[in-house]
Amino acid sequence: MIVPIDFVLLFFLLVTAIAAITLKDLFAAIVLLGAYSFIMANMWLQLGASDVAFTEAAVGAGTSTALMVAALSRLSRKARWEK
Amino acid sequence: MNPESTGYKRDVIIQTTAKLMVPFILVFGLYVMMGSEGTGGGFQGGCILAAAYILYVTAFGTEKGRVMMPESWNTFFTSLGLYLYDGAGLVAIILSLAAAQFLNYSAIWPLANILGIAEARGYMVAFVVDVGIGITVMAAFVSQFFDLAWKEKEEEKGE
Amino acid sequence: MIEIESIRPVLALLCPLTAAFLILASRNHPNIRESWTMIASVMQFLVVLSMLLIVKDLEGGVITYSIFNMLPGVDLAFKVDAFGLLFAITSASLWILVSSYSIGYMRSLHEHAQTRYYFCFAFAILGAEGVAMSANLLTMFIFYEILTVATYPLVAHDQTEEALFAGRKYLAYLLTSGVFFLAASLITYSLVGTTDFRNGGILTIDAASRSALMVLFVLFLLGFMKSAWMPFHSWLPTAMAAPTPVSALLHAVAVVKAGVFGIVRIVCYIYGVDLMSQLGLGILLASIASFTMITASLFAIAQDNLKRRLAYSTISQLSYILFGVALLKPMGVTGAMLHIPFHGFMKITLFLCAGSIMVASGKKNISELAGIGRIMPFTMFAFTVGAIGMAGAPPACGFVSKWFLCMGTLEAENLALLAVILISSLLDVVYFFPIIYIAFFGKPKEAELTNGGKREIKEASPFMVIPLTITAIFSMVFCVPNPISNVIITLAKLAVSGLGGV
Amino acid sequence: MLEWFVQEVFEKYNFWTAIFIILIGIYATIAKGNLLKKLIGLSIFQTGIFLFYISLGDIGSLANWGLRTATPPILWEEGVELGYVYANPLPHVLMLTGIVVSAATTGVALALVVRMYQEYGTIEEDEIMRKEMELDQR
Amino acid sequence: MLLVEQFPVLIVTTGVFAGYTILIAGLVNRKSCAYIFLSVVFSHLIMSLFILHHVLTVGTIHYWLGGWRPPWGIEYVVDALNAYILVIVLFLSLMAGLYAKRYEEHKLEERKHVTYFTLFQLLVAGLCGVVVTGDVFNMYVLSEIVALTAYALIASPGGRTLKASYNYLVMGSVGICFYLLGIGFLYSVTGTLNMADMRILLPPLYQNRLVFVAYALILVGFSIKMALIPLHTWLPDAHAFAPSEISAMLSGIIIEVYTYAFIRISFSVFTVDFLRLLPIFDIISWIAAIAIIYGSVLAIAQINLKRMLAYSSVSQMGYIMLGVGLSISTRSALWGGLTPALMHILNHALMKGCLFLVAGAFIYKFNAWNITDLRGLGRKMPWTCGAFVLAAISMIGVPPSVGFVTKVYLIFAFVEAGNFIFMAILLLSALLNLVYFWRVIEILYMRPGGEEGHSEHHAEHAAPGKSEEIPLFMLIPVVTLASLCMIMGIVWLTEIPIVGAIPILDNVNKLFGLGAYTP
Repeated sequence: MIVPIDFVLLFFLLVTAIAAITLKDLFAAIVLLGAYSFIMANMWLQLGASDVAFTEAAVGAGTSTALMVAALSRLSRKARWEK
Repeated sequence: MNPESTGYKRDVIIQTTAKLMVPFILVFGLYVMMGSEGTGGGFQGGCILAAAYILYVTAFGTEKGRVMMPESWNTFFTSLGLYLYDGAGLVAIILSLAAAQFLNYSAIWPLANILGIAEARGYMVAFVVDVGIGITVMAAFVSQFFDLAWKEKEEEKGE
Repeated sequence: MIEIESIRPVLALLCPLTAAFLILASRNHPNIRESWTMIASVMQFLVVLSMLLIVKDLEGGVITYSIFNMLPGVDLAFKVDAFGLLFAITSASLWILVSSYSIGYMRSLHEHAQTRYYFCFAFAILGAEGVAMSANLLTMFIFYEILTVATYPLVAHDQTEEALFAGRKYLAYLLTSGVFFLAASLITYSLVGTTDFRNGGILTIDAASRSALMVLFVLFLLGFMKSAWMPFHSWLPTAMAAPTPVSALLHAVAVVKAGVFGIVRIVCYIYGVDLMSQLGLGILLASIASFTMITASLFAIAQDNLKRRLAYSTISQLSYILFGVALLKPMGVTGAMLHIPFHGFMKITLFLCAGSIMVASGKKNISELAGIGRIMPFTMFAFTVGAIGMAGAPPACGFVSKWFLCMGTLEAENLALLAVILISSLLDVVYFFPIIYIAFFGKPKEAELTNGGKREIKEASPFMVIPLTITAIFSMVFCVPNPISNVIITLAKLAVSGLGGV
Repeated sequence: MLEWFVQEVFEKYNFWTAIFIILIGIYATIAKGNLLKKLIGLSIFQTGIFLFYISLGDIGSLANWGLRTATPPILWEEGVELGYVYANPLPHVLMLTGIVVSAATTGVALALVVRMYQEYGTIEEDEIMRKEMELDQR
Repeated sequence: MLLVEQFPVLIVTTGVFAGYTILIAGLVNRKSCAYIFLSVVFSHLIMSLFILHHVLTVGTIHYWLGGWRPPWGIEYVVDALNAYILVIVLFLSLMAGLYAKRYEEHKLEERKHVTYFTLFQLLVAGLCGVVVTGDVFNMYVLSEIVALTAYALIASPGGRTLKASYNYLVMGSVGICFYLLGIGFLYSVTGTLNMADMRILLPPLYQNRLVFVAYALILVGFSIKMALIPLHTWLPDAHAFAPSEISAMLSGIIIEVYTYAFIRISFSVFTVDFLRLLPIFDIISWIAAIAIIYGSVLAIAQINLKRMLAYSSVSQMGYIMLGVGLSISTRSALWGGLTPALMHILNHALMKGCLFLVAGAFIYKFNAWNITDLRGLGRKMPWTCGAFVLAAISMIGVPPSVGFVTKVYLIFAFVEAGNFIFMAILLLSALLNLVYFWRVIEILYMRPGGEEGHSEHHAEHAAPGKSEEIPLFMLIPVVTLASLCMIMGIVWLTEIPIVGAIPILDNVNKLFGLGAYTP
């Protein structure tokens, strides 16, 4: 309900999103994606969508991240530097 | 990250924390799943339950996890959950002899009367549906987790 | 006009259809397999003959039979009129002879895949008969395409590179033209709401703009690439890679005649003679035909391979039919219609002769034929009859149709066209008589007589000689007035008399 | 100009952010060579759409910026006080489903990525492509 | 409420139910999975026939889930179009399932059978759901069920399909997200998700830019899903390396269900009036025309049989979309409107289904992926290759096959729309079809097989036991589809009233205001 908080959240949203796709370390990228999801959940709470926020926190930030980390344990962790 | 591949090591901090947290997470998950007045969030609840189990497995290893809930149950749970909520809809059709629509719970009320819980009839259906969804989601996520992280590696080892 | 509803057309078509599947079923017993072919061909001939006797007495009446409705106003229907019968009786009667010839040919050469050969042959006949008896453009199209597809395995029968190439070329030309044909028929349908063949035509000058009608006509012409008008003829000489009976029946009678038949149907029964002359399309068709007649004859002179020379001769002769129709006069159209059976008999004689020469001596080129007339008298005698007929001289029946054609040009008061016919006939003489001369009077080399020193050349098997003698005899019979030729000429006259504006 | 800026950009900052996020997501999905990165991009893309939907449900931010008037659509025992406007719950419900779908997609994609790693030993797209070409030539 | 009105929802819900039952049954007995799947799909097929009959005789079925009236609840609407597509979906699924039984026993590890048939059943249920739903968001959810199961099924053999499946996953997800965004826009202006309700609310808003953007987004989203040029890039690999019956489903059903969805959104949510505002459909026609040529040309360049068929699918989708694109510029009667497109949806399902199954049979028996490996198989597998020939000449358009019927009605549409350039394109494409299908037929029949040389006398007189035909369970669907290519062609041509072929199309055209056929 407070605009400045909105702005801060949206700013962090953009920052985490960009960071998640640019980082070379896939583990860091996945964790940042989790953070992104969590900020998104907060944003939705701001918008009055408490149930969606709750779901996103549980699914997007929680379980999805856990699955991604589980998958990463089988993969090479680093993304190759792109030419 | 992967206990099996690194030769699973006990980590006191993680295990202690997990021991503390898992019961609370489970209770919270159940609460979310069933709700306070009959309605709840089946999907979210299932997710939280799955997360609790995943935490447990991560901390204590697959062997102990198997003791808690064997993997083969996943299949069974997935189907059971679906039977509950798909069945709740189909029961409406069957009980009303195809006069009411799928998921039309007013058709289930006679059943609630027979069972003697007429006052809770609305909640009952929602409860069944939510629990069904929760069980399915939990089982699905857990089996997905096993698929991704451990399963085939163990098979390779076994062969 | 009397219309008799009778299931006979369907029966006639069922004969080859049933035979095809029976052939497939008895593929392990060659004798039974080939007897099915013979039985079906005789049965079909009898059915067609019975229709002929009915139609002849009807004074312009027709036999119709409708199976089901395809589009509003268009049935899958058969209509047997005098003109259709001319084509039907030609292919039905020749099927008997060619079947017998095929048996001799295929067995003496020990060909592979004989079941496929007979199976496809039956289907090709089905297609040709269907084209002859169909009542509207769409029905005709269906059988036309069946004919195309069924002929492919026959053309590519040898499975050599050359044969496969011929097959591909054949399909590429004819299936493409099929799309043109389909498009043209559907446009016709959308213009006038029907595609039935009617005496006097169904299109009128008001149906569409003049240029649209002319473009439509060109579409139709492109659709009938089977008639091998130049410059879309090159599939035909290539397709001579097929076994000789195939070249004989399909490329002298069934396939190419289906194309020509289609064009005659378009000119006389879709456009109508009046509309044709109003639009000036007769001139267009006549010039295409004249060009093809002369050029193909010139090409023929240059060929040394006997079958290729015959192929170019076919191209040239087919255009006689187009030419006759393009005159848009009764005599011309009669000549054109008569040329369909007559040319069929004569050309098949020539092809069968070429085939039996090949089987007996293994020779394919004209320059190798020196002296063969003395070794294979029956064959070469038949060949001579056919060649005379091609040139339009009595006592072969080519004379009759050419006579009508010449009368047609006079009727149309166009001496230039008369000159075209005469020049073309002269060219026919130029490319046929050297063959006869070499065969009878040429001095053979020793090696050629003995087929590479392996075995003596002698007359081919009776399975082959008898059919070609019969066709040769018929080619002469049609020339003199007698009941059989009377029937044919009556049919043509009946067909022409119904055309209205002619 | 300023008015336009306030009306079109400032008042609708949620939507603009959603669009940026969607674009970032699409960019990553298309341009990144690493399969896991593609997946992360896809996640971001989907979440951006969810943000768009949720913003649709929020009536207040469109009406007068500065103070949001819509509250979460939760039923109180005593009923609703006057002056409160609910956020539209329908988009919320839709997005619940959307999140489920997105999670399922992630799961399937992860399984594929893991198996592809076993197959090719890499999750870089161009290397996989090179190995496929070698397979083709053989 | 009649029992038949319950059928649409029953097909979807019992489909899902059966899917999980297969999972349980697999614990007990792995062999039973295929039989459960087949019996369920078969009973659904019967149900769908009842639905079709009901829709044609009584009228559209409106089914409110949970008894909630639209626009609050989800509504399932079954009219002639849905019912028709539903029958096609279930029929081809049954055929593919029959085929899958033996094919997968041969190809797939045994422990995967249970999951395979579970996913297959869920795929079928999802497809039926997409077809019967009358709610745009529900359509999104069910499409995702279809898509997720399809990704998993494509990936089931492992190896190269993984990459194909991943590509499909990424593109498919992006596509469906575009669709989601599109309906978000529509929701923001109308405030409803029910198709019928939107249709009522939209007309005053036709000039709104949001509506245009929404339509564009939906168009792009579905174009990816139905592999319209230039968004088809996921298709060739996915078709080429998936298990053959899944290729058949993908090519014959899945991409066509999205075509259906596009038609549904275009005509049921938007209307003909909206579509006439902008030259959208003209553009679609041209894209489709390019797709026809492009797909055919690339098909010629392929040496892998299934990949060739995949590119041919791109080209055939062009035919369907050309029919759709011309539907609003044709004015009249029988051949107007959606007739050619709808006909070709069925025709393509039959032809391409058959062709892919035959391609699978070659792989099953001889592990022959490339066209050049097929030398002389015409004699070894007479029935299979005969089916291939029938389906291939249908693709070329020889009468009286289904391909011929499509050609006839498309030409009518061109004449009606007065566009003759498309006619030239159709001509060219027929020629190109001829080139790439005839190449295969020639190799099958006309080229002697490698080891047997020219001794075909032997093959001809061989004992029947020597033929290396595929098992009966695989042969039945192949031959059924091939013979249906011919039978349906005749049925289309004859308008046999019991089958109700033409009344369906008539009904659909009437429904969308595209001109109706009066005899």
